[in-house]
Amino acid sequence: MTEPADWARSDRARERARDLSLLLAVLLALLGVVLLAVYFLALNGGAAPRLAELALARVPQSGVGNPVTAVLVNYRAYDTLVELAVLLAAVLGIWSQRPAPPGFQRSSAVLAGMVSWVVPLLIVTSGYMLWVGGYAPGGAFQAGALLGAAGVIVRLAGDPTAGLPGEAVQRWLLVLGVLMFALVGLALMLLGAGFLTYPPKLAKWLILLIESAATIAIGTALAAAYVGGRPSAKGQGPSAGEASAAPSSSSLGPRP
Amino acid sequence: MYSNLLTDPLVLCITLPLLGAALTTALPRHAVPLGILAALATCSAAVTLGVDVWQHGALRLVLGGWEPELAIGLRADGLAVALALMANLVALGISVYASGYFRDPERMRAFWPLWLLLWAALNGLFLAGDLFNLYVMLELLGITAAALGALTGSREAVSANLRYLLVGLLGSISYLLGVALLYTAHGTLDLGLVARAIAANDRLFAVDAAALVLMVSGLALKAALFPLHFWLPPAHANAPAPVSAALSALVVKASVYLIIRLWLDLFAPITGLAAAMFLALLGAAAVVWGSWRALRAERLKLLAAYSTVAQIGYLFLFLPLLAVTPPGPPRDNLLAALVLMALTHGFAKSGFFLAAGLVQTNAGHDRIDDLGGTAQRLPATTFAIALAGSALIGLPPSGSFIGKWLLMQGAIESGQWWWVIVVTTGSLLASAYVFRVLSRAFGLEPTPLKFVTDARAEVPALLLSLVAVALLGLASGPLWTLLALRAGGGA
Amino acid sequence: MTAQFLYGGAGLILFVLGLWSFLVHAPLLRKLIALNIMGGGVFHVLIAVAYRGDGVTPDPVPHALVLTGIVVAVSATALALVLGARLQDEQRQG
Amino acid sequence: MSQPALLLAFDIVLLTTLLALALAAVLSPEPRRAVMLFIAFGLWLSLVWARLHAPDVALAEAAIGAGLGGALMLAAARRAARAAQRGTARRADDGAR
Repeated sequence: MTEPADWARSDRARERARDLSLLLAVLLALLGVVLLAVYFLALNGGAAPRLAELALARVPQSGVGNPVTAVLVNYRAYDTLVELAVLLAAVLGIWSQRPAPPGFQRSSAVLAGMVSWVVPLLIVTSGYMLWVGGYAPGGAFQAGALLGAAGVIVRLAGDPTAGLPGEAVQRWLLVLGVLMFALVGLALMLLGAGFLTYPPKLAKWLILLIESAATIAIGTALAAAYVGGRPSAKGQGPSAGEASAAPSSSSLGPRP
Repeated sequence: MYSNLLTDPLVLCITLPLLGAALTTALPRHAVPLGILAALATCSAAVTLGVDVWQHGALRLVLGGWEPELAIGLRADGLAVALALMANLVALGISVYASGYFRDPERMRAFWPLWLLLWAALNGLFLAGDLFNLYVMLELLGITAAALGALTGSREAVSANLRYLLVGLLGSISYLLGVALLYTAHGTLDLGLVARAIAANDRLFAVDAAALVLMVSGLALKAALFPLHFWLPPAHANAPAPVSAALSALVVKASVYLIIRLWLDLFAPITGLAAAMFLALLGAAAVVWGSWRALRAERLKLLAAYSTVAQIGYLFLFLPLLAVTPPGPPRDNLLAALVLMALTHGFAKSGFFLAAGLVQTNAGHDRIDDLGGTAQRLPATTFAIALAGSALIGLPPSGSFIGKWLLMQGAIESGQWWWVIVVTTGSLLASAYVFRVLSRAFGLEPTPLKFVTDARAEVPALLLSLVAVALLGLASGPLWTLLALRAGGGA
Repeated sequence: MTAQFLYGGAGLILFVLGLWSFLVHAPLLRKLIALNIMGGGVFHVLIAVAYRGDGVTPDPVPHALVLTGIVVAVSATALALVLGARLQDEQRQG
Repeated sequence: MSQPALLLAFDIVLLTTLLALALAAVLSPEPRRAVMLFIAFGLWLSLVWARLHAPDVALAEAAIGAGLGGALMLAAARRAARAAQRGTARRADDGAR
């Protein structure tokens, strides 16, 4: 990259860069020591159980059995709503930048066969994960991640859409989480319970409703993020520029 | 307590734009009417909230019906409402302008949902009462802002906004570590409760100070405080005009608001004069450097972007004055002046950017030296630039005139006269760069036939600039009353 | 308490390590790895703070915060990578 | 060795490996290698979190942080490698196709 004539100069520049990064390393090591000391103080500050006891004590009223799920979809449900919005924003940002690049070469029969049973397994596990999240480790995020993983595998196996439906449907799936969350929250507010304040009797079912919507939205969003572009209108007709930009020569298997 | 109609607008300010974003995503063909509808609804929710707070004092809402430490709280005091009102009015203006701005339907479809998400993040940030919720809002704001800024897809825009995204992420991670330390030390995330814990427990000074440094430096990076401003000019100058307006007038302001909030509410017991002085010195450097670079800028939008660096700087000059002024009318004056300057800049800069965008689409470029005749072709737009410019300088009767006046008065009264030099230098440089633009725009050509050529695009810019100059300057009295409405608990 | 300090301390070291790498390495991918390691460090601190010894249920609140943080981090990473890819494509064509 | 001491030793081994993986990921100049190391780091991190009784977060980190984040980065690294390859191959032939 560098021309021979520039070598002397670039050597000096490189040396300077190394000095700078060393200096930074020393300074940041100092920062690290300070942070460690401060963290030690903070740990011993006497706040000890923090929110643990209170959060655990309220679990029976939250409508779910798993304390982490209780925090996510009940005590701090509002955070989760905004977080779904973040995920949506990322996908919209990605879509605004480019059409979906072409996928990988269609995989060999063996791999395709494997995909054909791994993917349903992932989807079933995702459903199980969602259900079990009520009282054991799991929940909407893990379930959504599994759905997203299924999409990644499908795309790696050669389907450029990652198994996602067409754009119009995909858009609804993407916003399903935010929409359901906000609508349930607002409905509760209009009924007088307060925004995202679940009545104890309905809590379990409302949470399941929201979590199911969130799972689908998260799965769709993660798969769409992996596709990395706006879904093309019909089938896949990547533009000439795109096709030459990313030849489909790389696949899961060895290069031809 | 929970079926209280009073607090509904608090929730609506955030959920309405979220719903709008969801619907404009799902129904891209109707993005414009749905988007405008959501914009109007959100803005009315904000105005209703303003009226509620005006009549009943600061509002507070704990979501979910749990104990405040366990749940997330929303709160609206005078400061939050003042900024939220400004942001929502400006955002409405930007929405009207944007509805006619994008020619490419694909870009139009991409704009609306991202824009409404950004709006939700802004309102969420102003009204948040929870440290971690603020982090999520900051991330939503950063991601939507970068995505919108890169919307044109030009090389400069994408690379500048990629840098902005990375810098913003760095800032929010630093902020989050501060939050983690505070949670470790005080065991809660609620702003008011943490503030009380900080005030009550001075054994943990070191922890609180470290959290303060981590959070404020992360936010200063996002607020483009000198010398962390390097990412701002290219990112703001290369975005589409309505986005530039939002980035410069609102997004940066949100981080500044958060710094002020943390500084005055949360960390009030531990923020000393020295720390305030340090930030003010950076602010002073920003005023001088930003104004100087604005004067040297060759493009109109770059000029506006550098001017933002300078205008953000002014806001930090207030911190050491507030530190030495005891509670009372002089302190109220300073706080009101600070907010007044932030509001004026919000209106003026958005008006400026919208007008600059029109100049750019009309002339095909925004090189300042070749702007001759703009006043003839786009008289209303040139007038908007002139109005916004006079607010940026701080000419009477603009809001920033009062703001700067009170700032200088406070500086002299508290013996920190050197800030007066900074303010006058900044104002002189500002008048130089504004008149440079105007002198190019007014060529020696016949007077125009029509004042307004494209109402949907020109009127928002004109109105926003007009608010900055006239309304905020001549009718700033209510601001004092509004700011006196403080939330209980924290402050 | 020892475990809390030990694990949290490791998180802080990750934070500083990531920060250093972010500041000295220019390529986008390396910056993103650095940011993710920084974020991982902060999450690690939160998980350590939540830990209350074996046999005691940990504090679920930080766990939920970290879950949220993980999703936010991956969203930002995905967007940054696409912006980077866009730049690369343009470089190749232009 | 007593049980707490054993546990402490176990903790230290866990954390040392974690830091070593992070350091290796950060120091590796080759994109694909760096991403692989980052994925290994993420998976190890989730292991450590499982040890700290945070199975929910461990699952999410393995699936989303290391898994999906890693897959995204791997795609980018592959693209970067291909671009570099094309850069060197361009002179000889248009062989990348």
